[in-house]
Amino acid sequence: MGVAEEVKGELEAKFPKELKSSQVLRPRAIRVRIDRKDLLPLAKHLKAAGFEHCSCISAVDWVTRYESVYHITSWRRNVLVEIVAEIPHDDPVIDSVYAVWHGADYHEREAWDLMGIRYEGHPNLERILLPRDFQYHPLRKDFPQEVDRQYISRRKLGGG
Amino acid sequence: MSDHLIDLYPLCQGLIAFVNDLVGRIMNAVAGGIEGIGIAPPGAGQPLRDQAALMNSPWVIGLIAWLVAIQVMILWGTAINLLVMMWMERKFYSRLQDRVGIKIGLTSMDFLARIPILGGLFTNFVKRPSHLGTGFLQNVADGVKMVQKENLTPAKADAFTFHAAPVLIASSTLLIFAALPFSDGFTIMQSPNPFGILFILAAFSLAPIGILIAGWSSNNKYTLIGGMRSTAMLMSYEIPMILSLIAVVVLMGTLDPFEIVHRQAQPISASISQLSFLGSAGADGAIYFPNWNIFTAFPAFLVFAIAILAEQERIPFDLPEAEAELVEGWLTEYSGMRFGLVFGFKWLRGLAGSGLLVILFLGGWTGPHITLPLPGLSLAFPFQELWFMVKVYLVFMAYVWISWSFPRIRIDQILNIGWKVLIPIALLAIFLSIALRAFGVYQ
Amino acid sequence: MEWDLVAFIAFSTLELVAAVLVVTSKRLVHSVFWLAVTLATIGGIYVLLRAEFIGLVQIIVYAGAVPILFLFGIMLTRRKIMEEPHEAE
Amino acid sequence: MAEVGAAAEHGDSMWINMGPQHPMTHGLWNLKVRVDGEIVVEALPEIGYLHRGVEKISEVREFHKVIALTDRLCYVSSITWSHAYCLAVEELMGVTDQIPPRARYLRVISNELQRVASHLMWLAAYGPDLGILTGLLWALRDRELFLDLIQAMTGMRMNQNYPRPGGVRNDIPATFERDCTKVVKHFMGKLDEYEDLLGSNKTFHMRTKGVGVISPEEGTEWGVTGPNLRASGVACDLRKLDPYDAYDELSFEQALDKDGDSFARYAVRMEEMRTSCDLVLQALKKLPKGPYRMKAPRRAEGEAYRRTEDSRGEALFYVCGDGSDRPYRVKIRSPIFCTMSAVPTIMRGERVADVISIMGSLDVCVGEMDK
Repeated sequence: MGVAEEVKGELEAKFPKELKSSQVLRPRAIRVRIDRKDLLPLAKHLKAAGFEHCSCISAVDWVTRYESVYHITSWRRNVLVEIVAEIPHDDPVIDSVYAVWHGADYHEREAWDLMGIRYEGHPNLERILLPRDFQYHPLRKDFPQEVDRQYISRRKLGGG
Repeated sequence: MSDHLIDLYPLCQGLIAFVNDLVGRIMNAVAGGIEGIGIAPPGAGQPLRDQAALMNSPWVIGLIAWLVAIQVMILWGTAINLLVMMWMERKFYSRLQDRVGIKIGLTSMDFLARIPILGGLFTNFVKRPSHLGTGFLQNVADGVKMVQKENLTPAKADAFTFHAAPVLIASSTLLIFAALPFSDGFTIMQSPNPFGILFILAAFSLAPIGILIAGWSSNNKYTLIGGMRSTAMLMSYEIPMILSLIAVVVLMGTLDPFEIVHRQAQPISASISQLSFLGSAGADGAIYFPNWNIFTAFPAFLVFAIAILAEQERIPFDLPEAEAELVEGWLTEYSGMRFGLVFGFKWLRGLAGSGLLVILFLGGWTGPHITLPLPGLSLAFPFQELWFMVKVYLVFMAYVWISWSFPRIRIDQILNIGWKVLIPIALLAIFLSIALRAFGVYQ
Repeated sequence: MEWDLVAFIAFSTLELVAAVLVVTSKRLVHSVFWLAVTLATIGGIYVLLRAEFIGLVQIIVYAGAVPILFLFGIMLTRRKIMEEPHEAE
Repeated sequence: MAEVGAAAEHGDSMWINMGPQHPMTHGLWNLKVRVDGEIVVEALPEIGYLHRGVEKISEVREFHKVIALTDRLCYVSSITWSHAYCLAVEELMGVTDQIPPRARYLRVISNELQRVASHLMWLAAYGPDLGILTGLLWALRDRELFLDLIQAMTGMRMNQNYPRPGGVRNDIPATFERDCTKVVKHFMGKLDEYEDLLGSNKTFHMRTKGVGVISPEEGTEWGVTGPNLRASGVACDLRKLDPYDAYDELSFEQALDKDGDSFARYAVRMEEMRTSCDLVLQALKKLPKGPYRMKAPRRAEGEAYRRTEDSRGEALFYVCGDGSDRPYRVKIRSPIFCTMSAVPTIMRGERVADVISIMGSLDVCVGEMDK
């Protein structure tokens, strides 16, 4: 049994109801799927279990729902846990894991900036990549991709 | 000692006589053609007689001769040397960095080949004009570019002090060259000059005020911090510089640069009799070990060399204008030729510092030479100015070498080195000199 | 004409004017500048009085001392030393 | 801005903008530092000046066309970024196991050459930061050799477009092995010269030792990765921990240091250049014959991630597909983006002059940071 199965077994034993699904992706990576309300307990448990590095937080807009995907690594055990937290589309709010991993700081700000998911409990949830007065969250699927290009071409047609 | 090559006084006399004559002829030609005016009747010869007499008085001729001499000295001492040193530095560090460096020279001007008469001489220049030169004219081109640029004054700057500071810095630096001798005859303050070294130090110490004022008046945070740092650094390195100078003065017993150089020209056995095996001044042309202060006061030399390096704000000590953090330090807001002035004067301070180092420690303009057998003249070769410039350029090259192979150090480290390392060594050097004199080892 | 006298008058006039300006200047740096001019002209007067050594030492010491005075002036007075654009609002 | 104004009123400290146009920032970003005299009280990075919306643009391009965008994430390290993206896409398409062995070795070679070129660019930028312009010229001189090699390999000098889902774009030219061996051996000799110029230079030690110390705990907490974390003693080289391509068939040691200061970061990067040279030589020796690319499917569905050891740290691509020929979502994890979040912590209590020493040693690349 590899280390991934070990971690998977631990998580399943600790959170039997909360895990919607869990699978081993590669010998050193597992994926678990949870609801947004179970994120903080899981995060705290992982942190206590030696997962000290928050690699990445990705926000995905699946039109019917949002997902906040956490890649959490343990350097010592050399295993990665991918947590997929599901968020309803009409209420894009999830707990912040800033208190658990400070490295989540900029990732959560970026996800708020580009995807519009609000991370409750983040100390400084401001736009980071886009200007402060920008009004949209451009990575959402309802943000049209071609707007700017049309705008530019119209401006060019107009002679300016 | 060598004779004068040109006597300026008769030269100026002849020049003035020529101008007077020319003016008289023109006046005669113009006024003589108009009848009835009568200011210059034909044949009177000298229409402006009284004026010509004034111009011919020895007083005026002497003044003009002096002005010409001073101009030549200042021009050669500063402007030409400035260009040469900049060129040397740029070429030298380019070689350190494994590249060729600047190449704009006379050969880069391909229009020379198009001049009909001279065309044949310069045909080769056309092919790759910018890749053939020596690079000497690059600095001239940079200077011309600087002159063409606009002189901006920042909106909230304190205009009076902002404009006064470069003048203060430039004039105080030029003052150094009034007392810095290049040879026995080459100086504005003539030999003997009992306080020459003191005068140079006084002129050296004027610049920090200008730098501080420049940094403050630009109303910019970078310049303010740069000015503060610069002043703190220059002040704290002036103290070891003067202390190490005292060690030399104790040995030499004088503040006169001419006297200091003459004493260093003697063999070392004349001062320390125990070292007579190193040779003594015997027959003319004999090679002997000179009495340079670098041998007898080495700690002082070390301290002085490092202090001069800091006075030039060269790279290990270039925190005042550390470009990575403070953009360009205290001269950030200057533009155009005003920038060129304060920037270029760093090299002049380098020249003055290296010159001072050579005079104090490396025997000044003395060195082995032969007397050229010219009719009516006794010219020494290599003449004194050549010896001096060779030494100064070598010292300057050493500084360039150091500054392009070290990173800059932090301001607190700089001040620590100044106060905790250099000042104790300088005090030790003074103590050593006094001991050498007190026990009669050094006469 | 006595050139010494002319130089003395020039130096002392400059010194007096600069000394007055030290006191009347509103801005710190202007006072410091005029103070430096005052002290340097005093050095010049020493030179005129055939006390070259004292004159040059005067310039070395005071040219060194004035920036330190200025630094203390900046450090110890709690006045704003820069024109902050946003403070005008 | 309110807090900035308040601090200025306070009078003891002042804010200095180091950027967006400042010699310290290698690129377009702004580090606001509040200084009390020479001591940094507070530092606030402001980024986003170079945001190009790579993630959004990727969503309307076919999988293989996105590579042209990932090339431009970081102009000094194009191949490693495209490579990370290709790995993620292969994982998404489920063809990871079918990559031809030759392609896997070619990827190692191109990656390591690119890593050396990138580290040399870092060295070139770090020299003038500390005042050694000579370091800049020397590093750029040697980087040119590696750019030539990469050009022979990919056909491009900058923004090399080399990795593909399923392999690499083209095979190496016939003389490549000879040239590469020659250059790499020559460069390993040059590395000793750098040691003379920088590593054994007392003044360099004065500027870098004990400056900007990142403790292992702090670094892991804030998500610092790559050479910056390995300088603190955390073994986090993904080439070892999560091997991809042919790295598990090659022998190498990850460069580690324990001090966590600027000098340790310098030493780790220099050591890494040696390791990379060694890896290139090994891979060239072991380079198998065969095809250099397999035909990857055009469509993909699901989610997949892959992480690689980029020149600056952990690069992670999270790619989603919805069954069409375009990625549904591409998420890029930039190592420098995360390192930047640790900068306020690192900077507190340092001197203004050391801000440059620290930021230079972190190796900032704005292109990948702002995406």
